[in-house]
Amino acid sequence: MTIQFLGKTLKNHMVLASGVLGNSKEILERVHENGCGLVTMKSIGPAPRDGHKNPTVIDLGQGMINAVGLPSPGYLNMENEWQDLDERDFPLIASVYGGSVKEYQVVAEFVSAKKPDFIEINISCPNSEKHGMIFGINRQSSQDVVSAVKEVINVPLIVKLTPQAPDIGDIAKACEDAGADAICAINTVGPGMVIDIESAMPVLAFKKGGLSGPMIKPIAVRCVFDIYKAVNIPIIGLGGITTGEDAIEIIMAGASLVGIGSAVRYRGIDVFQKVTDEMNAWLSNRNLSIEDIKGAAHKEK
Amino acid sequence: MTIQFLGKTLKNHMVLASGVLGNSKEILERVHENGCGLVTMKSIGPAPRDGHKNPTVIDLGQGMINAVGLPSPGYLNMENEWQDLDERDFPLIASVYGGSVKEYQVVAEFVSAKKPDFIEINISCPNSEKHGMIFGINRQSSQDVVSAVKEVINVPLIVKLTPQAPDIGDIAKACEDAGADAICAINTVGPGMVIDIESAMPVLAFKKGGLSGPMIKPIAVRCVFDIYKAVNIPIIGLGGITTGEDAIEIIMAGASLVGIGSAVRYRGIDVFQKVTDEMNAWLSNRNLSIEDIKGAAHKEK
Amino acid sequence: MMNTITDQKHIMLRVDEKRIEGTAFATLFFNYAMPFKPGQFVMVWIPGVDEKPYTICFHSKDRFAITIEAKGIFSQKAVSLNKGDLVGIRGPFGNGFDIQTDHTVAVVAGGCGMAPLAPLVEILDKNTTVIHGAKSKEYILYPDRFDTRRQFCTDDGSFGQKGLVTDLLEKAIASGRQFDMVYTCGPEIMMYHVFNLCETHHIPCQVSLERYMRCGFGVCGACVCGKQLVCKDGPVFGSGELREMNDFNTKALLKSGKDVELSQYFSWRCK
Amino acid sequence: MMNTITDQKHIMLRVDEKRIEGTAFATLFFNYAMPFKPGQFVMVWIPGVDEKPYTICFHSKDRFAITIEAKGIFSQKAVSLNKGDLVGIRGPFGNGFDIQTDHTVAVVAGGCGMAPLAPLVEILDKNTTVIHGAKSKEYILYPDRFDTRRQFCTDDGSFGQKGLVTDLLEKAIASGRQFDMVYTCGPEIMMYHVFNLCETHHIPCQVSLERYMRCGFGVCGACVCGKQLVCKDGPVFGSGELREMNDFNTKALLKSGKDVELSQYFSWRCK
Ligand SMILES: Cc1cc2nc3c(=O)[nH]c(=O)nc-3n(C[C@H](O)[C@H](O)[C@H](O)COP(=O)(O)OP(=O)(O)OC[C@H]3O[C@@H](n4cnc5c(N)ncnc54)[C@H](O)[C@@H]3O)c2cc1C
Ligand SMILES: Cc1cc2nc3c(=O)[nH]c(=O)nc-3n(C[C@H](O)[C@H](O)[C@H](O)COP(=O)(O)OP(=O)(O)OC[C@H]3O[C@@H](n4cnc5c(N)ncnc54)[C@H](O)[C@@H]3O)c2cc1C
Ligand SMILES: Cc1cc2nc3c(=O)[nH]c(=O)nc-3n(C[C@H](O)[C@H](O)[C@H](O)COP(=O)(O)O)c2cc1C
Ligand SMILES: Cc1cc2nc3c(=O)[nH]c(=O)nc-3n(C[C@H](O)[C@H](O)[C@H](O)COP(=O)(O)O)c2cc1C
Ligand code: FES
Ligand code: FES
Repeated sequence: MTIQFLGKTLKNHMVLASGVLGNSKEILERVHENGCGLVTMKSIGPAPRDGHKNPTVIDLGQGMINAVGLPSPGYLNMENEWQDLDERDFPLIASVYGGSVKEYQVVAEFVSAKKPDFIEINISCPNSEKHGMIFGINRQSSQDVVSAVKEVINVPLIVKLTPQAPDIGDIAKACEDAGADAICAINTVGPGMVIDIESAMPVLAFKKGGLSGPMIKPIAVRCVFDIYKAVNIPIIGLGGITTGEDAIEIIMAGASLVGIGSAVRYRGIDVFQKVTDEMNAWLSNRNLSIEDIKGAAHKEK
Repeated sequence: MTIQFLGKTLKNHMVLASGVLGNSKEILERVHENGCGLVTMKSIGPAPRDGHKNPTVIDLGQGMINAVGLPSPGYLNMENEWQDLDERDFPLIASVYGGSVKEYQVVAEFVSAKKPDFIEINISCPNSEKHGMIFGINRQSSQDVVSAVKEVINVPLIVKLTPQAPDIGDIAKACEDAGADAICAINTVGPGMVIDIESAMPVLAFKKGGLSGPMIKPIAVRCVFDIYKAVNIPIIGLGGITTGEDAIEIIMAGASLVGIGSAVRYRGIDVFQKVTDEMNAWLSNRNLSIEDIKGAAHKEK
Repeated sequence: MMNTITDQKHIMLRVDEKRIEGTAFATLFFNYAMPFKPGQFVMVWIPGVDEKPYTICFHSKDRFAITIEAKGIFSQKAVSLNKGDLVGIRGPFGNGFDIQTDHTVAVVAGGCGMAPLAPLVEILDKNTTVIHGAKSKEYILYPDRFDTRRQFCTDDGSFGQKGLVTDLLEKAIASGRQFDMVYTCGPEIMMYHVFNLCETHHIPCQVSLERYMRCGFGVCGACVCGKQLVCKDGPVFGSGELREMNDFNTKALLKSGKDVELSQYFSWRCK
Repeated sequence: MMNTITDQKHIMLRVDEKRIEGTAFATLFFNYAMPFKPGQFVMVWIPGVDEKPYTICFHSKDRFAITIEAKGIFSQKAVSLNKGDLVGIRGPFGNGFDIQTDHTVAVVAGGCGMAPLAPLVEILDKNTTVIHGAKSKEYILYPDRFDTRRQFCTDDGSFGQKGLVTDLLEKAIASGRQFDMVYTCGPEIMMYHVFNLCETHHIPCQVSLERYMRCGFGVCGACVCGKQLVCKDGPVFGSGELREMNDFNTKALLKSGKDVELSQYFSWRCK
């Protein structure tokens, strides 16, 4: 049983979230082998960037907080990785970020030539001084980035949104109108801050960081619900998804595919297979298919 | 040992959050007796309003989600309560909301005549179709409400902000400039949504609701940190505060007083006394006072 | 500390059995191992309709039930549920009765007030005095449920003696029975009179109150009654608390939070 | 399921004791009951500076220690910490060594690589073959720590034999000792040669790798080495994994994620 997504064949509904284990072909392949239908590379930027100093990722128990800070070799310095990925036998999303509309466009155009199956633009990262989120909280700037990128790429475009947008449905609609082929929601929540009271220091070196994992699931579900109401393009729903039941919940909110990031921490790298199996068991117990439940929470009873 | 806050004497740093146990003089008095220095009434609106149908409040374990929906008798229908409160021997914040700048003003003016110690305007509630949050995410509308209210009241004005604001420091500054005497942050986070997958229905009757409790603490701490950097007026910090260590953390972020809402669920109505005791024990073990640690996380080491 | 945080989301259960109890009530059974003390209640969510508190009126290791009196929109919907229908349950909430089995106690039930009291009667001594009243015969809940002997009365005399439960309780006391405790549930005015009678005769009393509820766990404040939270400190209150409770039989908050006379509260209808 | 979620925030500890180990190393002791298997590591946060992984090099019921070699900014800061200084610790992370005490094993340490191996040697039989090399005498870590006899060697001959650990290991094998396992930690190129020697002689081998780390718990991907995550799948890897690990002794990711030759990786300095 395979599924179709924007013209590509996937083995299941699971997507690896960007920034999690997306650093090399070999590890992406391992994620795919562990039950993930579609994997996303770590976001690629316009220039070499080390990201922030450590601590960058802290587990809070009900989720985690991170300010990795968009490290990237820069799109021009990834030849080995592209060569490795050229021989892949799994579907791939390349995630892209920039500090200006032009940068998004330049990086995306270059990356498109490397033939990933999809390009995702990250207009939603809270962990950088000037990249990402700043675009995704505003209708106009979101639209500008999407149109500029859409113009120069040859693969379907996914736009990754931030829950910090005052009206995420409205932003999604703007992206759809500008040519986006799918929406990915959500990026991390907040940002938040954790202060160590003994040293009176924020624990993250960047001080603030995005929240992910189980505690953000209600926000992810609400965002997907709002986006589903606003657009007709498919949605990759993610944010705190950890179990098969979580996956069912976000599909009922309107997701077509289900992304997983932090849950790799909580259930291991085979979380993708576990969630798929749990979803399928839940569905078959009730004689239902994914199509039956997609967006089901929108029906008025 | 008492403390001073905007010219009033409080027995300690604890504040009861609005909307939690704020329904009558007797219960507010009980909260005060249980170690809370300053109590807040349930937000008062311009007209009678039932709030939303149940379910309105659900405990998610790491916090709760609610869409009570700003029920209020309406400011004109609370004579018994005002009479009871007239004989109080504890300091009181009256919380006020409206659907327009004019409504905020009318309600606040009326309420001011009832002589609460402070008036708080709730420009940050996510659980109503047209009240609250819509003002608090925008600089101009925040400022408009604050100036309008400030003009007509005779008690210090506290403005309660939403973490959903794209730049909460900026909103706080706008409020300070417009005459606010203090900031209260944060209101609930999100909104979020929880879908029951068996019925495919959002669990809350209003579908969406604000998140509170332990899981929002990192967002509250970040917001207070941002506001402290932006303004000189004092901050009531709240959002997920449950223990003495949580209270220390938000004070280090910059809070002058510490609010508690959801933790009443997790530790009982005497949570105020417990948190005060834990805070005092932590401080005296280290030979520190509250003033020593206030805003301490802002010092560069 | 954090391990005291318990997840109180709904568990979704299907009605396993429905029993029509006369014309006024229906009892819904669910197969679920619910923790329980007599007097505790659950929040019952009918998806798409509303959520309201109901007493657990029957309990075994792996089963429990609630009895609903058809009144307004929600309860009418609830009594019309059928086997297999899906309902969300949160709870149990509240403190139950303080149970004193080794004493001479009396149980006084009015109408649907028998719901929380029935599991209590089943625990108590078979010689316990049980006084059970209602408007009329159809409102006598569980007429055959347990074998503890009951004294029945109705307002219209259609079942048992014609009169009020307080008449029967007064007679029992006058006849010389020395009660160590009186448990009561029913209309608030009835409970108020039972309480006053107990006060006169220096008998400790426990009553189970009702107020409009939202959270069920002591946060929202909707259910305040005096300085007490009915959901968390109650719903059962003892004589000590009742003596200080000015709102008992006088005042309640509507959904809006407006405080009204009890008569107005009980004539109010959910929309 | 959710109870597998563990809070991995820092515990804040004060340095209880600092031991200068020659000119190159310092060992910091902390009083804390740390769960531990030899080979596991902790993330060490110096507030205001940075956070880096360090092997637990000493462990008892209520105490543990890390040894730091002064290299770049962070480690220089770490060796200059003093008793009473506050440090944040997360962990322990990773899998430890697969310990086979009932076999004839060899332990091969190079420089600071003795840190994870010392607690292992303390568990193993006193007759275990321990080969311990370094650049020069000052880099011989814990020269007096345990009584298992060691064969020492240095690049410059300033301590023990002049030469490489692989020379000594080869000699031990040639002398007829039948090893069932070789444990090794040290510079990657040294471990690579030890591994190859083991392969030639069909001896299973366990090596402890290093890569730049962020999360420490298998999420961020910073520490990938082939298809393995050094923090979570390692840092100890066995022969089976090493055979498939193309990146072993060839490739590593810089902080930016750029993959570089190992020589470039090890000459890189944190800013
Ligand atoms: C702790 C607790 C336990 C309860 N247990 C039961 C139970 O076991 N069985 C049962 O049938 N009901 C019980 N109730 C009452 C129940 O929650 C509903 O209020 C009742 O079913 C009416 O709901 P409705 O929405 O249909 O009526 P509404 O439309 O709200 O009102 C209909 C009528 O119900 C009456 N009413 C409304 N609210 C209350 C109230 N709080 N108390 C008494 N009468 C009220 C009014 O007289 C009104 O005329 C309990 C309430 C509480 C607080
Ligand atoms: C699992 C694990 C356990 C470790 N245990 C210890 C330990 O017990 N004691 C100890 O002193 N160090 C240990 N390290 C290395 C330690 O984390 C630091 O990399 C080292 O202290 C240098 O840090 P720095 O910031 O001072 O140096 P940097 O400024 O980053 O670089 C200084 C020099 O350190 C070297 N270096 C940098 N990164 C590495 C690396 N990953 N591996 C090897 N060399 C590197 C380079 O040669 C560089 O020239 C361990 C690393 C890992 C991954
Ligand atoms: C350590 C870490 C790094 C991340 N890096 C990126 C990134 O580079 N680009 C991006 O779009 N999202 C990034 N994210 C966000 C995730 O892709 C995802 O949107 C978010 O974590 C919510 O999903 P989760 O709760 O399943 O983790 C990162 C998340 C984490 C935890
Ligand atoms: C049930 C409930 C009702 C609330 N009602 C109000 C309200 O009427 N007005 C308001 O300003 N905040 C309201 N809040 C928000 C709280 O005052 C507080 O800002 C928020 O819950 C975060 O604090 P906490 O995590 O300590 O609960 C409500 C919160 C809860 C849980
Ligand atoms: S129902 Fe919320 S406090 Fe009682
Ligand atoms: S350090 Fe994050 S995956 Fe290893």
